[in-house]
Amino acid sequence: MQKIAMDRISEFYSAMAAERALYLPLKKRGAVNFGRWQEGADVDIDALHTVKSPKDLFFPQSEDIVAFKMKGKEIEIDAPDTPDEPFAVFGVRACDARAMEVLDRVFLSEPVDTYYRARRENGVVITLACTAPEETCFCSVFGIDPAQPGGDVSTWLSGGFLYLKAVTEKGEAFLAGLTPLEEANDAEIEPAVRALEETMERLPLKDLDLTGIDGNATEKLFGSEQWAELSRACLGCGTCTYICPTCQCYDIRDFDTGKEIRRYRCWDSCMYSDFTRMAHGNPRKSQVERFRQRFMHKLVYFPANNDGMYSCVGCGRCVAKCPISMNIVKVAKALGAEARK
Amino acid sequence: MQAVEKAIKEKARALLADGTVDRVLGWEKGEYCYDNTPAVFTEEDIDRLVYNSFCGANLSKYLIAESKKEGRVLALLKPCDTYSFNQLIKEHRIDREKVYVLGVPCHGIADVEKLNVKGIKGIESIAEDGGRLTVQTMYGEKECELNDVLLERCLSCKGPEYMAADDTVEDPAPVELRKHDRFGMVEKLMQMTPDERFEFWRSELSKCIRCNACRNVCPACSCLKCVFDNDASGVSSKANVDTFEENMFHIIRAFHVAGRCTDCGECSRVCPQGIPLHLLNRKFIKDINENYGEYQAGADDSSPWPLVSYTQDDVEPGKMEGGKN
Amino acid sequence: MQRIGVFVCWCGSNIAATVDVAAVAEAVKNEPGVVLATDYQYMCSEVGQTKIQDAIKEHGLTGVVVCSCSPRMHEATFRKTAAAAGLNPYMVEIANIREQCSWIHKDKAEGTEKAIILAKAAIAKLNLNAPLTAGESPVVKRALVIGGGIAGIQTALDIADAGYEVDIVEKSPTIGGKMAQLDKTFPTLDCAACILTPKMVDAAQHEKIHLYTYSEVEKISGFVGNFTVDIRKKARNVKEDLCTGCGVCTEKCPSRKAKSEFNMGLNTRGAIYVPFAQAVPNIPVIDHEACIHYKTGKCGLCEKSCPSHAIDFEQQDEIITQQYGAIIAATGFNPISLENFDEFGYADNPDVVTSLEFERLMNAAGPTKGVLLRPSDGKHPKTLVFVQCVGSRDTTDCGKPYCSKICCMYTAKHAMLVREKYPDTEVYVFYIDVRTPGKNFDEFQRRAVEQYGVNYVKGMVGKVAEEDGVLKVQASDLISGTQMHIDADMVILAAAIEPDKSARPLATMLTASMDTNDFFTEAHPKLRPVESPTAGVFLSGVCQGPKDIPETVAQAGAAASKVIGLLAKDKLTCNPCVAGSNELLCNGCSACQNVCPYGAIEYVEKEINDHGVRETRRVAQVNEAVCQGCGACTVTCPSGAMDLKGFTNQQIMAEVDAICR
Amino acid sequence: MQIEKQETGEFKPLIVAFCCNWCSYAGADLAGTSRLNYPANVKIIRVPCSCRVNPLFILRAFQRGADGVIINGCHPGDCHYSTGNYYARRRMALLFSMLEYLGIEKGRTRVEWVSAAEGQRFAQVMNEFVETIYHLGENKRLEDLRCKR
Amino acid sequence: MSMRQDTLIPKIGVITDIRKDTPDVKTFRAVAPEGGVVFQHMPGQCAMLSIPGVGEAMFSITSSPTNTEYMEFSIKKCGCLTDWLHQMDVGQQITIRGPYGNAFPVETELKGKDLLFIAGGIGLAPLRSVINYVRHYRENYGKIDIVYGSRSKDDLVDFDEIRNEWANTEGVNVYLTIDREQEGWDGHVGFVPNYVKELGFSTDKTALVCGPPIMIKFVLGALSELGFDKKQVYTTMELRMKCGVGKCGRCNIGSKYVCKDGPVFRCDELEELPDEY
Repeated sequence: MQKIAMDRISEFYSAMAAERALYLPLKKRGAVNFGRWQEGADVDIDALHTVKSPKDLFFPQSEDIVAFKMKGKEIEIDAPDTPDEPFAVFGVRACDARAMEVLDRVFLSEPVDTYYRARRENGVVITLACTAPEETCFCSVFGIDPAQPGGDVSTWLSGGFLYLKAVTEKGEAFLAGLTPLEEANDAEIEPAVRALEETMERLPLKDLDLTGIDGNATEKLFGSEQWAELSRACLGCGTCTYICPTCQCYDIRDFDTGKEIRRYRCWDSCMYSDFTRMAHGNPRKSQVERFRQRFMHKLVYFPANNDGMYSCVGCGRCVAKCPISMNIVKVAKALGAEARK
Repeated sequence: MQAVEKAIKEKARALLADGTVDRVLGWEKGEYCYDNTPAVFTEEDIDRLVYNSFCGANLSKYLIAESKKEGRVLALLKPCDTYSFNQLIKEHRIDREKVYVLGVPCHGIADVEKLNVKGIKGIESIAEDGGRLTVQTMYGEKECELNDVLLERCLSCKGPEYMAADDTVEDPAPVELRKHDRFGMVEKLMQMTPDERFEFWRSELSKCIRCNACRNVCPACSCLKCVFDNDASGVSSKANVDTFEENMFHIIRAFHVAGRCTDCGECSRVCPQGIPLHLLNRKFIKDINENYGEYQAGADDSSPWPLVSYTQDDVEPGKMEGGKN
Repeated sequence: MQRIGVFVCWCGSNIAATVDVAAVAEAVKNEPGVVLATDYQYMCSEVGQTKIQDAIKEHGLTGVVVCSCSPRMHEATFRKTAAAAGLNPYMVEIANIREQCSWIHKDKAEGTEKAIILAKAAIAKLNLNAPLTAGESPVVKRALVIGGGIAGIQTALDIADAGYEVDIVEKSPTIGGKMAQLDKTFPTLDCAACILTPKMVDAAQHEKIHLYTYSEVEKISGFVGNFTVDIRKKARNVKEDLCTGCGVCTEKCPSRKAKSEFNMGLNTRGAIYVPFAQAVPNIPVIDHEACIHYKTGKCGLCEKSCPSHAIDFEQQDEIITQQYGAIIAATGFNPISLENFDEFGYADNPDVVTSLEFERLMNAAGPTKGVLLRPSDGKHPKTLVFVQCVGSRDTTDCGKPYCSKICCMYTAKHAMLVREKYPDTEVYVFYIDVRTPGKNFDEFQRRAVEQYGVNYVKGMVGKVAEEDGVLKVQASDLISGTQMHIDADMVILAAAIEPDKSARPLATMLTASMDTNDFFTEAHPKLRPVESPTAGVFLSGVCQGPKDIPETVAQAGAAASKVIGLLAKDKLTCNPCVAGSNELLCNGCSACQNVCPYGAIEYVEKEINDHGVRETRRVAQVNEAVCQGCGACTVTCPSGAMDLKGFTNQQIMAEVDAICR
Repeated sequence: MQIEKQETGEFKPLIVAFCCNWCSYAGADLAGTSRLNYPANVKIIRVPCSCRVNPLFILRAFQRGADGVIINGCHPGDCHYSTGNYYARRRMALLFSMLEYLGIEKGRTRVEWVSAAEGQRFAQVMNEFVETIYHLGENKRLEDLRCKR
Repeated sequence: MSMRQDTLIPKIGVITDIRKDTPDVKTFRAVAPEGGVVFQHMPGQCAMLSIPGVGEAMFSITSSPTNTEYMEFSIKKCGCLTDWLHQMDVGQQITIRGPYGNAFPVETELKGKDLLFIAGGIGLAPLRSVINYVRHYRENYGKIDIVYGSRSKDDLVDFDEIRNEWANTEGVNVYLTIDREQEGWDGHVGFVPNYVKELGFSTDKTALVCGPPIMIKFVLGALSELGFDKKQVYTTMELRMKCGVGKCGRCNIGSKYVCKDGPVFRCDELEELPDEY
């Protein structure tokens, strides 16, 4: 384990940025999002959650996948280069780190998504243990320990120092190149870890019971009459989807620049009314069906296909941000009883 | 507000009982003390209805769908919500016959984000006493004034009058109308140089993630299908693929609601990135007021709005009083 | 995808001198949809047109772009060319490379480059064109004239003379309107009745004209060529088919308290009455308000005395529904109410009269048999004060901002007539400006001053107050800057005129637009002055704006000729470039209806199947026969449901894209 | 033949001009008939009336790289459709004010009323507008960078 | 420059032949620019065809994998992209990516079985690939019955091939039907499900069904009436698909992705899915 004093933290940032592009939580006009570090950037590592999760760095909200030049009857295909810039992302919380495992399941399964894979390979994930979880947090429900945040390098804040420990070889190699670090003892983070454990005990959602809601619950839950009431106020916006660290639905669209047709993919939301709309009909006609799809996918379908792994990590972003305050916690509570019947 | 909540429930029960309405559109208590969700109640579950300083959601837009259903719905509208309601009536979007509007008094809606900014995080419970909030958090007890954590829109409260209501709930302890310069920030921006303004809006709008929350919550943005969702419109897009689209979406959205926007502030309330979208709407409102005469959308349910009217001596484009250049 | 042929015209050297036409053709041949690109010396020549037609057939073209002169010049030509070869004429687009390119640029490279871009824009647009078919709607060969004054009568006569059926709806019991109330007419001083009554008789007797007097328009639906109108024929309580107009009933009627409308309330009439002797039709009507029978159930003298048993107390209003191809508004005017002009004491002094009342006082058929006697005491007035611009050019709330146009002339007429008949009188005219633009008008007014010795004073009367039977007139003479005090016997006020109150509800029924003063708006103030922007609606007389008799008659004739032009057609071809609403996208908000200048948009409740979701929605529908294709609705529609054929959002956006490439 | 800004290094503004069919398009024709010069940078799009111009078209032009957009219509009161330009005037006045509020240079957008008889004025207006845009330089604030690639 | 590879990056297909099958169906023949098929596939699999800037959509590959010279797609005109495709000329290039989805189990479950193909309208397109495959490897399969129906005789796709080739193949029986009487048609008249019942097939066959949803529904009913087990019936589905690789989240029914786990489903599998199609 190594450490650096917080009053020298910017030295640490410049050291990392010298190695590779560094992304970390930056504050811009009141909102904290991952952004590229540069000298003088307004870093906010105390923010528990960025608005957008670090998913954006591996599966960007929009990215060009191919371009076409139309020449009379002929088409010329111009594939972009593989994203190859090495980068590091610092300040990833344990929940978001787990979310990457969820995304890996999707994008690294055959056929592999080469765009995602390239970014995954090029990126070093430096996680940060939480210090002050909030009432919306429920990562422990999914077996996530915010005191052991994972990633390639895990870090902890304690007593005015940032402690770092490589988790993977990639992490080790990355740390090896950073000069300003001092050696530290594992025991030094103990007080911080214990304090966090105590706080975790106070979380109101720590006992959220998902028993019965799993990959086998399709039959029980799909036809539940509660969906109509739960979804009634849903605006059909994409807030929950876009701030979710695990949502991975995307759309593929063409953009005519006048010189060529650029085909890009961008995040999409199953909550949107036109998500599944076809020329002659829509299998999910109403918001009830779309709403159900999102939660069934996270809590039932995904576990069914991925050895029981939920595609929710309990980060609480949707709990805090839903415009009408309807979220996965309310859904799970309402359906839990029915599932356990 | 507890007295008001009690009075609402009493009225609702009576109206349900005598068959005037068959359901109630209000707010349901959430997981915490502040996350109330719009919901529809019947006689059986009316107890779950809640009314407090966290019932921010403007319920008028739900009435578009609700008034298409069988029966009559009792809608709880705060004074400012009645403006949106009226505007929707004007645009023939709500069947007035199918709605029974119960005006409910409001002392301002608290903004949880503002509590967080004050360092009040890990909220466990909030007690409301007059204008004072006592907050129990995971990290100790905190206190603050409701007035200090109000939603932006409540700072420029339109007042306690209802523009449309079939009945109202009496306010046992009315509060004084807050004095706030509604257009202060718009003016401040206009005082900036174009470069500064450009930078201001770039840094705000570049946060936009195109989640459409602002649009979907907006009572004026009630199109069945938005141009930005319609592939045939030529401008449809799901994501801000470039800086321009971040601007374009919001300019066009503001333009489409110009003259119809009641300044209900829902867009700013719901933006996950905290973009002050109301400042776009207020710019149009200010321009309209100054150039075409004072106009408050939703103050009535029939007058043509400024963009579907004209006078022969309207101001020429480019000649509206702008900022310094 | 289209199959487009691009034809670049040299226009001799007009284009070819500054634009490399061959290079243009070469540059566009790989554009999407283009299967052929060629150039020729004169595309509009017969040979050029044949080239286009051959290419359409040979290459199976679905669209043609002609790069040539302005579409305002030859778009119609090339559309016909294409149509003759079996292509829809609206699948032709013109790139204007002459007026907007070769003629304004000198540098050939620059001109060529621009021409290529303009051609590409036209191609981009054409790729999104859809064949359009001009709709047709039948024309009902009958016209409705609303208002039976001189304007309405003249319009009806002119239309009827051309062989078309015309109905006149007049709300009062007789046609004739304001002109019938006038004594003499300026500037010729011939008698109004002498020139009007023959026309009234002509109208009544014309086999193509049908009069609905004592009738009002109640409902109008439909559109140009095919309006359906409900006319309420109010009960006269006199059977028209039996009445011989002998007048016995009117003499026998014991009720004598009702004020005569025709004589401006200066005398009274019976409860059963004919407004004036020459009324057309000469059939009395019973005024229920004044009639003893209706009040008490007794009397019935008229019924008893009528030799032809024409009185029918039970008669009810009748609704007549009729189809019309065209509607002419000729609703006329009224003097404004002077109740609010306290300074002139009109309400308090019977000797302060309006000019129209004065007309009656001077008229041989009037209450005084043409002898000028003042209303209060029946004495001869010696000093008369005329005040002009009472309520005209007045921006206060009491008056009207516009000039009523006729007052200067009739005041001069009155002054002159008074001085001629009664040389012993002293006549003053107070004016702000004297406006006499018109044939022989200025001469006329000068005569009043020079020959008849009328005292014209530039200035305004400040106050009129009665004192011992004398009207004390306080006025300022602006030229000498002095205050004047005149002891007058009568004061005559030239009240502003305003559109008849029936005009506004009529405009609403017609969906015709009006200005803020309730005058009907013209389709174009200069070029289409007798048409309303609402197709099939025409304007005659003062309902469009203040005017005198000759002008009214001229406009009435003009309106008639426009109507005849319309009725002469069996079918109307509609402009196919009209708005259309995509019902799946329509929110039903009425924004488009608010901005449509033609009332072409209606809302209907309709069952919609939106991708499998069925529901009843309120949706906009465009009446293609009425829409003129301005596109105001398309921009006001937030969802883009409203689009304009031939200039769709996508087409214009494609042009923008092509230009900005 | 394409305008290549990079190639010459000289800034050639791209101007999109919307002209109503009845007045300004005819005015532009008259400018042509009278052989009145104005820069080739101006490309005209014919619309039936100035009220047909959707703010989307204007933003689209900027997005695609236009440096200035001008809308021409009949003089107020002379609209072929009687009221179209009154609506256009309100819409554009508000839109332009909003663009200015967002920090976009005021001069890039303009509305001019040009009658069918004003060929001279049409040319003059275009010359002035191109001049204004030339001084403002390339449109950087509203363009879509993807269109640059 | 080495071409970047990703399943989302398409290849070029050159249209070499266009055949108009019915008033609204055309069959397009495509080859790789260097000749031959653009990629290998198995019967029942699909491909994403696209005209850049116009649209991209999933179509079943109607040619058999045994044909290595070209690929064919039968496409019904029903939207923006298909309109465009119907307008194009020979020589036009399009983009193709795939193959996507599973295939009919021609090399496993179907091997050695008697096969009953039931198709309606454009639904013949995916089955045609299978039919030609099993005709090519005729010896590996038992008896083949083909029931094909359409609205009218003009709406029967690939009519010449059916009449001239399929009907003349040993052990293949073709039963054609149209919905309503029509001049010049002396064959069977009536809806496909009823015809299937009329023909009364024995239940030792394996059925492959494709057509409009309403037809599939009634055919399944007819087969079950005849005593067929759901395990003996295969069908293929169509839902809105974007990526084709089970990632974009659009075409799932419960935990299954039509583009990856389908489009071919055995009817007992289908029954287990939530009712959302």
